[in-house]
Amino acid sequence: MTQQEDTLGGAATRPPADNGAFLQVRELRVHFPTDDGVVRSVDDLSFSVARGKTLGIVGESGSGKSVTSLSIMGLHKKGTAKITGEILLDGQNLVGMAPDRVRQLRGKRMAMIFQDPLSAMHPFYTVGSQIIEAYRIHNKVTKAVARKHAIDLLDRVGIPNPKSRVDDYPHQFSGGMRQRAMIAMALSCDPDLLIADEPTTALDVTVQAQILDLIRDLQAEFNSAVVIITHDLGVVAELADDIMVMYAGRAVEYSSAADIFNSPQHPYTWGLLGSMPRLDRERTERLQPIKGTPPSLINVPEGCPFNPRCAYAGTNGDLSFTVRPEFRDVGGGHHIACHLEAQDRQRIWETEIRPKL
Amino acid sequence: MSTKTETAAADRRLGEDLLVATDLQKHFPIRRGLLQRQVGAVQAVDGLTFSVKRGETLSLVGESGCGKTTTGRLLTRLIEPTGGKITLDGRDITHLSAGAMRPLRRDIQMIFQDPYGSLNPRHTVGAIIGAPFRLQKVKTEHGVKRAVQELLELVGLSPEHYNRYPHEFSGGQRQRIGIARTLALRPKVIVADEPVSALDVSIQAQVVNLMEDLQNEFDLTYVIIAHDLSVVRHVSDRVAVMYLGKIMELADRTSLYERPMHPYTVALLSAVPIPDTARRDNRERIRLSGDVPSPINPPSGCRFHTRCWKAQEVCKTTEPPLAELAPGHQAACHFPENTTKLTIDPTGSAA
Amino acid sequence: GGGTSSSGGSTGGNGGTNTPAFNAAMTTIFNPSDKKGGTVRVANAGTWDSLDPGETYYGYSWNFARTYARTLVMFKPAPGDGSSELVPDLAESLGEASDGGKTWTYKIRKGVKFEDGSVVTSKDVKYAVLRSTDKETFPNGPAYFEGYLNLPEGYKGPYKSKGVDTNSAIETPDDQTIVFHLKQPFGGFDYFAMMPQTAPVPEAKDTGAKYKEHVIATGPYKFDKNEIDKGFTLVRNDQWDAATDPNRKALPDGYQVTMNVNADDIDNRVISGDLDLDITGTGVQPASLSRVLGDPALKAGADNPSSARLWYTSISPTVAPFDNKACREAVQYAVDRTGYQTAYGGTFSGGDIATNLLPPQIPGASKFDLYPAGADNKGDVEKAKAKLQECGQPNGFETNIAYRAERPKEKAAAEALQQSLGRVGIKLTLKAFPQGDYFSQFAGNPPYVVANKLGLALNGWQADWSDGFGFLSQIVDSRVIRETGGSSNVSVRVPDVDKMLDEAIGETDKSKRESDWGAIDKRVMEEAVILPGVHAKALLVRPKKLTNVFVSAAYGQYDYLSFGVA
Amino acid sequence: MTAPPDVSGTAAEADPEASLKGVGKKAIQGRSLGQIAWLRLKRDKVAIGGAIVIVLLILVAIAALLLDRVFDVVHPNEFHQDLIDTENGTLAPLGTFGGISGDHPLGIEPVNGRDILARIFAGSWISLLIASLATVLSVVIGTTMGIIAGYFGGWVDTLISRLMDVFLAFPLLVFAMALVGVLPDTAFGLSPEMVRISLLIFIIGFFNWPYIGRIVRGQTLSLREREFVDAARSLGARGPYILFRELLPNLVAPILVYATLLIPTNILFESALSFLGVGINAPTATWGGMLSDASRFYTMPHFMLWPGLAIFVTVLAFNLFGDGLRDALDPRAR
Amino acid sequence: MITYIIRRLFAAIVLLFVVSAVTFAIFFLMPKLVGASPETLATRYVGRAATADTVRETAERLGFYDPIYVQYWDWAKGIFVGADYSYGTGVEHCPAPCLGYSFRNNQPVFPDLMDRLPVTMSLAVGAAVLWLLGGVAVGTLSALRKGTIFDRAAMSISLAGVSLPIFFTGLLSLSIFSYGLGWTAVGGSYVPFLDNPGEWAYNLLLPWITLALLFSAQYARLTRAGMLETMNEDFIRTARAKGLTERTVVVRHGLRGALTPILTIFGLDVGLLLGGAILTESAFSLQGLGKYAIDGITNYDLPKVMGVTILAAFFVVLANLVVDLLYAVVDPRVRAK
Ligand SMILES: Nc1ncnc2c1ncn2[C@@H]1O[C@H](COP(=O)(O)OP(=O)(O)OP(=O)(O)O)[C@@H](O)[C@H]1O
Ligand SMILES: Nc1ncnc2c1ncn2[C@@H]1O[C@H](COP(=O)(O)OP(=O)(O)OP(=O)(O)O)[C@@H](O)[C@H]1O
Ligand SMILES: [Mg+2]
Ligand SMILES: [Mg+2]
Ligand code: NI
Repeated sequence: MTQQEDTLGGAATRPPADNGAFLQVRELRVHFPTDDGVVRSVDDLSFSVARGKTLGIVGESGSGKSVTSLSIMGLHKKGTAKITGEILLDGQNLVGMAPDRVRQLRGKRMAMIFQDPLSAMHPFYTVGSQIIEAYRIHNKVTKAVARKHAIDLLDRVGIPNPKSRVDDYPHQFSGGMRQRAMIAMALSCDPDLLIADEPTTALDVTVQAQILDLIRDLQAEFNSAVVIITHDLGVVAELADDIMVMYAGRAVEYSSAADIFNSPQHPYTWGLLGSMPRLDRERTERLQPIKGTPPSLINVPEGCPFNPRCAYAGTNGDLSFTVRPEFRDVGGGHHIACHLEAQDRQRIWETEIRPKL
Repeated sequence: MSTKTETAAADRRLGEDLLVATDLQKHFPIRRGLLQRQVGAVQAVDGLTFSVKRGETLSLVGESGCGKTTTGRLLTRLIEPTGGKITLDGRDITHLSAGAMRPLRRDIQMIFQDPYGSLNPRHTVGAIIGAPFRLQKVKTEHGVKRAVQELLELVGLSPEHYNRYPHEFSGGQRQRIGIARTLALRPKVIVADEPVSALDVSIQAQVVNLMEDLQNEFDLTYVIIAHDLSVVRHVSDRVAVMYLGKIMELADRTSLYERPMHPYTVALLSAVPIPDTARRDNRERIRLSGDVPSPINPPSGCRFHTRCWKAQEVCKTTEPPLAELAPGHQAACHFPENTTKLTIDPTGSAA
Repeated sequence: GGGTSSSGGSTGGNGGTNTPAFNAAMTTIFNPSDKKGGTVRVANAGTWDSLDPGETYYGYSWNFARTYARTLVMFKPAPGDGSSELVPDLAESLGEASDGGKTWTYKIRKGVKFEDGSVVTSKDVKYAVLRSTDKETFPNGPAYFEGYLNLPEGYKGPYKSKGVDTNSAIETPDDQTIVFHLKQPFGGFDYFAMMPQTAPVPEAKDTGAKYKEHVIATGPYKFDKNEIDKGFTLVRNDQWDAATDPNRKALPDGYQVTMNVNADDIDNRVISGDLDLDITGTGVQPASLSRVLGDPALKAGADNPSSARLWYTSISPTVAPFDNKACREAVQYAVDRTGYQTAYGGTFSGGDIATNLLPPQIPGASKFDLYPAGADNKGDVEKAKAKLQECGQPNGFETNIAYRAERPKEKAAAEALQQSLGRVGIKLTLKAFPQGDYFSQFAGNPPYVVANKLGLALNGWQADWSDGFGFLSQIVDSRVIRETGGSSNVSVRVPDVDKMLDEAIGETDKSKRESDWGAIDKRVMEEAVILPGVHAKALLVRPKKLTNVFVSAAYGQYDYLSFGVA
Repeated sequence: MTAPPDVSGTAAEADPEASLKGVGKKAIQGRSLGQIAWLRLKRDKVAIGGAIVIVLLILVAIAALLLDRVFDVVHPNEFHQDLIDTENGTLAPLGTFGGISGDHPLGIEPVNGRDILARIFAGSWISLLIASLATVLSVVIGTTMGIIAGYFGGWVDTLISRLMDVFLAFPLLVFAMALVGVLPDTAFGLSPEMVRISLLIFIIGFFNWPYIGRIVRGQTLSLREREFVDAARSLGARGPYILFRELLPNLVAPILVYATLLIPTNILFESALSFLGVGINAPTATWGGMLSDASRFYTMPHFMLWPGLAIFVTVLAFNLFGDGLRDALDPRAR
Repeated sequence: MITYIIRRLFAAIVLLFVVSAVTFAIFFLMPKLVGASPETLATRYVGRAATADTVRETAERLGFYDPIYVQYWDWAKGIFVGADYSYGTGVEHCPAPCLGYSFRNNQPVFPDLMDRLPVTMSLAVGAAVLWLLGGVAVGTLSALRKGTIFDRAAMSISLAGVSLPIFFTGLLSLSIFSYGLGWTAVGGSYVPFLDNPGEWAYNLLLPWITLALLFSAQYARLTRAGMLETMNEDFIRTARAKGLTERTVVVRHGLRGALTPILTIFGLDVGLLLGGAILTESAFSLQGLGKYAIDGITNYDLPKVMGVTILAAFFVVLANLVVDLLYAVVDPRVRAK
């Protein structure tokens, strides 16, 4: 809902981009050359996030969500990834920037929360010292000051008794507390951009709910831009303002959260919605999985990457099999990459998909 | 007594108890000191009583660490129970030796939580699925290879995959390999430990459907361990909610999801994120505070009292028994919800 | 100093030379000087058997013990052959024989004191000799006294046989006089009196097996710090009186000795001057051999004395086919003598090719060759083959050769023998045995030898002193062979020889006796039971920073008593 | 002397999924582990280089055994004292660089003038045999013990772990010297030489197993927690099946790494025993024995250079090949 | 924790018992195989000129006529209650722990061991520090530059170190660096650390380097493997995400994680070395335990051999214990158990 106005007047075919937004990603391509061929993990991806807003990225495993976030953070291993395109953080292009300058931005201007907090924290250092370390890189303060700051942070993220828990090791924390400590670490320098890569996948529902609340509250407090990555549509529904659906390294649908759930336009999104059992709906007799398996990112299918799994692939002649669909605005800032005609989409959604959900 | 409704299995032989656990306990000892004296125990499972009827699907849900996996491993006798009793098809298997248990393993099989970890990375698919035939010395009509290839087809994989290694498969495919392996012996009961939680939504649906199909085809009885309440609702006939090694609530599916009695169940249901932005702001949520206490030193009385918003003095001192508060609906709570009539709709569902 | 007048061959005013040249210290004093002071730095690649004069049996130890212990008589500290002469030390004169050589009398010098200031009496000498006969407490020392003295039956030394009257063996009529009574006449008793076992020990200070930790000195030096098996230092003994001692100059202020030093390391340090002396005096290691001989400057700083040692190979007549003399002779002819010599280290480090037993410096020895090996000393293959024919093994035979595993030279010699005997079809298999058990369990154990067909066994023998008796008695007398193992004679079982030995020992006429030794030598060689290898020589690096350096022929190494520090 | 590396098989590797998606679609037909390993190995030039050298070494060893023992055309023990400087008494080879000449391309030994090339050649088979068989012995015992200790845990683990301590603490040299001194020449109908070789293999191999045992134990401890072990048990597999069919294949990588490190250690161990006089009987040539002989003539480095080089090449080849093989055998590696 | 240590020490005593008993048995039972009698054994200790009587007496004195378990018991008793030794003119009491008297020179073994321990310790510890630093540094660099020329070269060169025996490298380096160039101390020089730390280090420099060369290859390889694995861990990514410099990431986070398994082996190696670096000490003429052991072995000096064995075993056990405890220090996860 945030960028819609800005992009309305711009090139309608260009992906949603907001020149004033805090994070802008333009035509990002991340390719990994491997023995078997080039893995096109991310191909021609564009999006932007403004301060105070949350973008949710969904998509199944291997669709390039993590690669995207790591590219923003500049965390790909040296020499493994070929990154092209632009990543503008507050106007500065991170692609091609000297590694040391990117490093200085990490932690301070942009921070990241990882999926598995146990393996993402060093097992040999106390939680406190890991937060202190993060804080002291960007702030020239004494250890004592940093420690106070760490305790404050732990308190803020809801760790009971932070004064003593600050000296605990990660393994002494429960899963939820670890994720909170991770968040505290990410927030230690008040970053302007927070990327959360599957922050709750490893957690239980009750704890997940706590963490999602926490992220929401903290975002409101710090007014940061948040990118939340997950494959759980329920999670983004709770948090995101906008949602981008990815498939095979590309965005297939991008819109406000409400639109994605109320009037999704892309068959893949339909498939996602259809394959998950929902507590808020009547129990169905059978789930409707998307048939087939995700494509190899080395041999991305010709035409629409989703065509082998798409039930409507043949409806436009062999367009789906030969021409890569453009990612375009179909009105109201709702972008999709699909060859289906607007009325067909509408009809299918209304008549075939929606009733089954 | 069964409130079995819409599931298609009208022809299943229902009714009789196939697998019964009575006051099942597993305490992992914590040893210390010169003589390795036991100084305490992780009370991973502490007095479970339930039965699984032939042909039904019973689900165990609960937070991480509440003892679900341990229960599954007890039922399949991978570990020795500390107390209680397990009977399989009327036979007491509680303390059978590994040797005596071996022939019975044909009847009870397990699908493992981790599709990556449960397949030996150095064995081919053929070797993995063929292992049960060799280990149980099952006679096959056309040789083991044919049998394996048939199984591969059954679970929706290509027979050509026979010579390939697990790492060449996706998570969903791996889970299918695991399922094929358990099916090799045509078991009566399958204990499935989080069979889909490591999988993607789209794959998850494929596997769930597969399991349902197989149940129909082979007249299987499932004990499914899971923490995804939506999936559980989809697959199970009856659901048991566990907390810290104990069953808090045990009821048939509809009754549990529509009229949860235990506050913990209520909280769980309300915490499930709903993929619907419309409900985002007007949902009534119950947010539990704090974390699950340690099973080494569980709270006295009702184990949930430390996080329960309804807890009173009695909860700290007296442990509520698992009592049948409605037909086919058991709960262990001093102050249960929904006992008479549905008062709140935790899911916000209109249904 | 009285006793240092040099014997023949000396040059220069002071009877010495300062010009470095190969073998310069063989017959003259190199770098003569009377300068006192300084410390002599000594290293030992191994350890002493014992520092206790009562139980030491190493040549270098006898040479060195003279710095702290005075014996009744001693070898004269003089260059070259002069050193073979015995001179009185603690005694006023050499021994006086009576009773046809069965009684020997010595008079102790007046005024000789122990390091604690007490006066040395004949009782101290008697006590010292008696305690040395306790072989259980002092296992390492020579056993001549208990063999020859007329000790009471079953006497086990002063510790176990307390209060036993030993006057039948040794009498001390007064504090000066000591009289030895032998069981049988023995003309060479002065050699016995030369052994460190006659160095006096004060009974009150004797601590038995622990005495070696602090020997009570009578010589010009006494022990300061002594760490067994690690090292010790000698400092001046202020109770030593030069007036009572015509033989010692006592130039340095002390000696500093380190043990268990890597042998190659010792060579390097001696060559570089970091260290003065490799005390074992057995010559440099192979690695340094080429260095020293290859560099004229270094070679000029080296001496190459010979010692009264024979490296040889025993040929066991108890092992077929060596029970046939012709087979033994075949070996004698077939062997490549230069190969053997090279294996031991060549002319300089190994020694001179031996064709008979007695080393040339032993009186009575004469070189003879019963099995000529051709002009090039490479062996007479034709003759050997003929002998094989004669012994009924025309195509040769197989047998084993034993050597000590820890001795690379013996290994090399065994390999050389294998090569040269292989030429005539005698196939040798090499058997290495640990040297600790070599004689007691393996090569010196007759039943084992037979059972394991040890036809050949490498061996070596050095005379305790340059005398036919000292050299021959332990290696050719069949009666010393012990069937349970442990004897040094492995292969000589010739009744004739035993008889000849008895005659020679009893012979009082010196020149007759000496020619007897030569006859025995020849008789043994005729039996072909010993294959002589080399008469040992050692390449010694002359101490750079010491004065009065000369080789003592008696010890076959430098004289350790006369050094001074430059 | 050496140490048990806790090397886990999986070194750097990309997300396992990467390979999944990469290979998954293309190669449909099944390939056996051997085929996969071979495909990967072929691409690893360095490992192939190592393998070629190993094969060459083995060929050389076999050739040496045949040529020397059967056809008697190599003369490793033949003296050439005419080429030795006996004149000056240095006993060094005449000529430059240790007497290198057409007849003796690598020069000759001091003192006896044996041809170094012939000795290295003739010694190759014993050195390789001892090093490899002793390694195999250690690996077999170590793996068996380690896997049993790690899998069964409890008192079995305690017992085996302490047994490892005993072996580690055991004065190996004492044992070697005591044993070699007293052992009979012929046993089980073997020639004295083979008896000695077997003995050395036994001593070296038998006392090195605790190192590998420790690694295997450690790895097993973590492996046994993996669910595929439970899976096998739930199918009714017995202990031995789990140990050797399920766990063992997963231990190959660390074992390989350690085994390749063990080979030089074992060659040097033989040399140390030779140095102490309890190695292979003279005059039989072995690389270790040559090194120990050469150490007495360290002022003539050529003597040591060649056997040292032979050992180095062997070690390098085994290590490079071992590394490559480990990577190739790891189905997850990429 | 304390009880854990006590339990391990208890196990250690059992272990020492086993090791010593086996050594004892080998020493006496092996010769029996080739038919040695008590007398033949005693012949080893009676010098060149002993009579049969002396041999018998010596065998008697050394207890060779007793059954082997009695002999072992007599020896073991000394550890707890001490032993008496008659030196001829008197009796000396060797207080507990008495490891007996040398069969050769009658010196009590225990003080000798204690005397030599510092030498071996200096040697082992110094070399260990060197090879640990060197090996870890090379291994880390190799891991970070995996596949480069540097990586391959470092790994190959380090293998050269393993291919040469120390008795050779020791002598060669001595003759080059000490006698040739005069940079390092000559063999056999040792000054106790407390007397003069500078001299101590200077004298031991060459032995340290030579010994370290032999070990560093292994550590380089281990470190490399460990680093390759650790640098792929999630927590490394986290560290980078914090904005840490690459140096900090590698050293503080990567190395710290990779070092734990190396520590195990390190402890073990040092433990083994403390039992005597036999060949090194011989090459450099250091009067340490290794040299002592060799003397004992070559001279069949059982009490010496037993002494070193016990001490070596003790260090192995100790090292094991220390490693396990260190694990708890280094890895807080272990502490919890
Ligand atoms: N270093 C790399 N080398 C080669 N391929 C890579 C690399 N990193 C990622 N990939 C590939 O890029 C693709 C996208 O991976 P990514 O981790 O972004 O997926 P994801 O959407 O985050 O999946 P998940 O939900 O499982 O986390 C995958 O196919 C992955 O295998
Ligand atoms: N072998 C064991 N020894 C000691 N404690 C154990 C053992 N196995 C499990 N536990 C403990 O028992 C409790 C229950 O574990 P269990 O694995 O059954 O939980 P779970 O419900 O399956 O959790 P999750 O959802 O994380 O899989 C946990 O606290 C766990 O730490
Ligand atoms: Mg991801
Ligand atoms: Mg579980
Ligand atoms: Ni907007």
